[in-house]
Amino acid sequence: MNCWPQKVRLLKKSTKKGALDIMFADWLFFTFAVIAVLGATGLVLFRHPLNGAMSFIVTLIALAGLYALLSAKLIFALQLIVYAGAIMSLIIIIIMFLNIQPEDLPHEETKWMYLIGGAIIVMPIGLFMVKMVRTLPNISTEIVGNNFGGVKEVGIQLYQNWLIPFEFIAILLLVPLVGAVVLAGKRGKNK
Amino acid sequence: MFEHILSVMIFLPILTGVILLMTPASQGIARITGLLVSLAILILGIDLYVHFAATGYLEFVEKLAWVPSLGISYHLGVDGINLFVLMAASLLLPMVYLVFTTREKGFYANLLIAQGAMIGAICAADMVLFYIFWEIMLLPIFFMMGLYGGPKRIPATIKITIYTIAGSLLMLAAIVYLGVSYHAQFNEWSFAISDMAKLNLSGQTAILFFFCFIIAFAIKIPLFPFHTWLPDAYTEAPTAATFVLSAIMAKIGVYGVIRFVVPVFDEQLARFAILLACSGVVGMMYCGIAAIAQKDLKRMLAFSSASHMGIIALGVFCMNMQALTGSIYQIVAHATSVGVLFLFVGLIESRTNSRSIEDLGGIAAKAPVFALFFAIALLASVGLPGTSGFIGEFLIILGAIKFNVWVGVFAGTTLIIGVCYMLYMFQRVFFEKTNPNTSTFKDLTLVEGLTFLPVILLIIIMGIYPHPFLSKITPTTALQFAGDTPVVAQTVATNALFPELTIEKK
Amino acid sequence: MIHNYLFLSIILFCLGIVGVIARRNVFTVFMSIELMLNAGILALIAFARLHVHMDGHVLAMMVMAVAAAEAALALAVVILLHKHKSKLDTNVFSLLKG
Amino acid sequence: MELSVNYLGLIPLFPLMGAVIIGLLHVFTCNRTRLPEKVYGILACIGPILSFILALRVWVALKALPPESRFLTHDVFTWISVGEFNVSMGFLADPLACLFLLFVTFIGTLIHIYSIGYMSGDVNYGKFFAYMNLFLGSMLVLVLGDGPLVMFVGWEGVGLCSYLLISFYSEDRANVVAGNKAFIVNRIGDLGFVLGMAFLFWGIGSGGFDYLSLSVNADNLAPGIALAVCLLFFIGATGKSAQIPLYVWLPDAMAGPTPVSALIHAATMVTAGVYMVARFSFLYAGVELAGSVIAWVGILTALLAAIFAMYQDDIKKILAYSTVSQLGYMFAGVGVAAYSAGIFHVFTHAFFKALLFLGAGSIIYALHHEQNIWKMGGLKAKMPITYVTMVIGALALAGCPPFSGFFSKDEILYCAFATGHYGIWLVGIVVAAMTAFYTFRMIFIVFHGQARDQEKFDHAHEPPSVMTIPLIILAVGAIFAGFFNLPGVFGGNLMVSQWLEPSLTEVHPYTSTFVEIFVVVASIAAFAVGLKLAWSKYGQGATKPEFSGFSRFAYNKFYVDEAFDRVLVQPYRALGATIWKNIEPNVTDAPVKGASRLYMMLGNAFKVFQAGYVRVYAIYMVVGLSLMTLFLSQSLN
Repeated sequence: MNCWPQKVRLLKKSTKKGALDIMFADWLFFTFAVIAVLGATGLVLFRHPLNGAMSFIVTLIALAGLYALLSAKLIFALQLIVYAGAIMSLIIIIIMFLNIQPEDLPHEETKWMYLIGGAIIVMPIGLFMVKMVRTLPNISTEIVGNNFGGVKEVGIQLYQNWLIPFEFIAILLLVPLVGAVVLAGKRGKNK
Repeated sequence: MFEHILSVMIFLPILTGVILLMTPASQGIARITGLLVSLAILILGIDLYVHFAATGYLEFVEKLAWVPSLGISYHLGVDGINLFVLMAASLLLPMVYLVFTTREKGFYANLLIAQGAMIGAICAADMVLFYIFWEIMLLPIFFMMGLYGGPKRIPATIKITIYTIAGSLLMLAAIVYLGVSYHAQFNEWSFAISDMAKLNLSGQTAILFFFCFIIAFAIKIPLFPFHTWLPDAYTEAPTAATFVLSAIMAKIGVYGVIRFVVPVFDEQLARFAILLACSGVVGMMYCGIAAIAQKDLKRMLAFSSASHMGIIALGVFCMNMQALTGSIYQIVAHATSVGVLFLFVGLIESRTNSRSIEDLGGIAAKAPVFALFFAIALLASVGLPGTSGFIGEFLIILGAIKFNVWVGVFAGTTLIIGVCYMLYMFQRVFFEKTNPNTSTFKDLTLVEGLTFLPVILLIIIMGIYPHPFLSKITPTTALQFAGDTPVVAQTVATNALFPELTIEKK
Repeated sequence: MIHNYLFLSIILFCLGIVGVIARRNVFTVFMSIELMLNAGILALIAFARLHVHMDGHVLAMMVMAVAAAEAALALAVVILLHKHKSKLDTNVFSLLKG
Repeated sequence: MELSVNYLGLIPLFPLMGAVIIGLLHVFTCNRTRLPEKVYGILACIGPILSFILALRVWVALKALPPESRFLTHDVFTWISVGEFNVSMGFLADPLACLFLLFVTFIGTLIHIYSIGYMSGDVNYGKFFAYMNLFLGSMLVLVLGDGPLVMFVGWEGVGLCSYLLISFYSEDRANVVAGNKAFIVNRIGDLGFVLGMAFLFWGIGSGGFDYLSLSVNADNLAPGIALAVCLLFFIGATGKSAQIPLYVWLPDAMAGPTPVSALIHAATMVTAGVYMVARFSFLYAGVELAGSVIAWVGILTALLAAIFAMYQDDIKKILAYSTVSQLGYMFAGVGVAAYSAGIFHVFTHAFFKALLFLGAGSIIYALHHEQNIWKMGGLKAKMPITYVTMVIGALALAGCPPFSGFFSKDEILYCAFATGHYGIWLVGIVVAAMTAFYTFRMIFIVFHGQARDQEKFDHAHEPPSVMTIPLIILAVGAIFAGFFNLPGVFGGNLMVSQWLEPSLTEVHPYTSTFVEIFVVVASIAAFAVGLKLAWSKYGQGATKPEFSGFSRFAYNKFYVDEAFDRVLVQPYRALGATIWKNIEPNVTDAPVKGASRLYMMLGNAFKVFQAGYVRVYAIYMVVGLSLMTLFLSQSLN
């Protein structure tokens, strides 16, 4: 299936917005970026999963802001509603449902060792990807006009060119629904 | 009789077996079904034998394109080389259903599948088809041994399965190599065995794949020193499986050598024939001597079978017409003698609950008919003139002498080695005094007697009047040495020790 | 600049990896995986912006859907494991040990 | 040249059919109601008698032909035809075969009749006659076969029958072991025969593998091959005819019923080797070395067996060793290329040895299976017919003129002397003296003197007439058979030799009359010395002597059996056990076991990496990814 069916020439002349907007957008980016990284770091470091989850929500919200900066209006909304809203509240509900006490948590005495080791292992991967990114053209990211990233445009794309994968996703969502009921729904009869 | 006789012979038992496995049939129904199907195969086999015209080339050919882009086809046919192996596979199995009446459903179903797969492997004229049937053939044996075998069956089953599959994989590699070489030399794909003879193979790679083939078949035959799976497997397998293994499957190994190695790798075979022939002779002596130390009747016969297979394999490696014809003849003779002996041992075991030579004795006095049948099969297996065993053995020794005097002389010792353990066994089991184990030994029932009678008669007829049988084989074996392989004739026909023994070929 | 978004994506992804391999808490591990998914989504959106093409957005939606499905299933599994062992330590579950 | 007839195949077929019919009758009735013995007896005698009649017809037919074309052939069917190897199941009757045919069927018939009496009361009466018929049929195939391969069928057939008959009383382990020994030793010889046939075929066989074609092509055979063929065939002969070193089975073979000993181990089967050498006279005549080997092996066997015979206790063993000894003479004869002399000795020997064995059988029958001569004595009075016939047989065996054995033995010794084999002649004379000694030692101990076991003596009686009549007929034969081949010095014209001439390739030696007379006198003197010694030592009754020194050594047969057991049998068994217990698991199977063990070791080693923790697997994955990127990032610069 041809994923690039038509030339979407939506880009407007955006120079009149001026340097200040770009500066402002850059500031916003850096702010969100820092918040996202901090949140992610918190997720990795907090001992209690509830703290981690709260911290992760911060990251998700910051990411939603970044999507907005990238003119992805629908994804911005979905990120807030589905991710930060639905998925994370599900996680938090489960964490609270299990009523985890600090003594239930694993004793991770060697956590720091693993963290540092992990960082070292991960380093080449990151560097490699950085190198890859460097080979790409670098464009500025000013807001694109109304014809990009809205519900209508993405919806048209979704239902015209991605209909079958979309339906598959529907089935995919059905499967864990059933699976979750089967797995978690038992009342320990088998014990 | 009709066009697709071979396909019917292959797929009738396989399909019946699969259907039996899937339906909740009782063991009695399974046995009757198996018996009927095997009798049908027997009738088809006899019909095929009668209509076999002995032209020397493939007859009853069926050919359908299967994977045309790679030149793989569903290609079946019978000629003088596989006719007798086919007969062994199609005529002997009804006995098993008649003699072993109380086994499980899966036992009979597996037996059917084994028969179909063996017939398929024997008739296949395409290497890929051959390989597929070759592998299918092992599966029923795996299940029969693993499910219905003796007390130590699991290690034996695993050993035979892994050992054989290891060999098969080598063969697969060699088959692919042949196909690719054919493509490289003739710029078209083909896996037909008859096309491979046109290949011009030389160099290290060809030698490597030559040994791949040889090892695959050597494991199945089994050729010394690849025989170590055999004693355990033959002993632990249920008697019917032992019978199938020794009477037919081992022969398919020999047949494979004749079919694949002799025409295709003629140069390599000529170069290494002496090595392989020695392996056959050493195996014959080694297993024959080991047999004398056995206390278990079945294990002794297992070694005896391995010993005879060494001689049969030797006949193939001698690369002259007498030895090759003798080998093919001996294939049937061995199937009817040692194969039947295995069945007899199964009978002894079921009547006395013992297979130990020391627990038995005096059966001849209690069961004269049984003793007579056993003695005839035994004498055939030691190659007494007047039985089928002599013709094949003598032709092989004759050919071996031409090939190499010392190989021939040592091959001749089979006359002595075989007799030593067989007589010892016969003495301890059938002669001497009866004991509580054997004092109530019942003679063959009418059904059993009538079951074995045709085979016993066949042993004698094939020994006294072998010409009609030999004349079916010789046209094909003559073609094998008809001059299309001059290299072979020159390399091998020179007997270094006695140049006078070399008869010039025109 | 678009590169910055991609760099951020890489940083988040690497943090996710570190979280998976360094932590033993089931929830943290799970959320680290979610973090990696989010890093992926960010990269997708950035590329969509780079090419000014909305396929990236569609893919991002799909990833979210997968994440949601995964969350449902994974949490069900966590509940089940907690029922059996009353532990949230990944090291407790070592049935694959050779 | 040769005449094709269609009844030769029937000659062996009659006894073989008889064997099948009797065998089946026996097998299917032996565990139910048995058939009366008469049925078996009559059935068993039909085959040999018919064969004998046909043999007479063959003889008449041959007589009618001119001497140089006295060949009757009968091609029954193509037997084996593979490439240049073409053999038909064909029969050939020439004067040599005809002679054998006549005495084999004649003596065979007599022994069958005798057995009707001897075996009466035995449980396996039917089985016995089935085997006997089978044996006779095999022997006739051996004699009549038109080529080595057909001969080999009979050759192995008689081996099989001797196995079956020796282990006839199969409840006793010793008998079965003796049977096994006979078969295995015969098989060793057969190996030589088979190899000889293979060599012969690749040498000159492509022109036809029957005697007539072979003898035509014999000159084309390369000398090396010819020698190999001759010696290999002779190995076969040593097995079948009990020569050094394969004679060991024959004395043990006395475990069978006595008529069997008479038929197989005296009159017919063991002479097969001599027959074979004579058959291949066209080969042996051209290879002098082989002839010398045969002659020396033969005469040494004669000497060795005569030594053993002088010390035996068992009446049948004495006769067995005497058979071995006489066979040695025959081989000496054919070895010095006096084929007709050897064959003639076969002929006469068949009569007197069958007679002696059947006489011994009568004694054993009368004494309820007592075979030890030291428990007999004084039987002359109780069994006069047996005594007279036995003495006739003994005189013939010992070479007393004018009994048959004298002429035939003398002919062999004369030929040896005349062809310049003085050593063989000298040994032959010594053996002749020893023969007379041990033969009459047996006669004197058994029949003269006082009864040593009174109880047995009292029960002894002359056997029924069905047994004595064959004895008498054979005695007549033993007296007069010698006159068929009177040499010139006695006014004869070597009738048998002339009769055999078309079949054999031989040159009859001629010397001066003085030499002939000298040899005759030496033979007679040897006989007289032997007889005198026997009379002086045992004539007036004697007790079993204590053996010591050499005699003890000889009494134990030079410990040859023990040596064979130590050198061959035990090591063979030990080798088998070693292969099974040690070599198989530790050497041949070692690579296989090693492979599986290596596999297990590697599995155990790699198990360490299977920590079972999800995190650890993730770490492996990331480390792998990391290494991959390290590698890939080099190409990105």
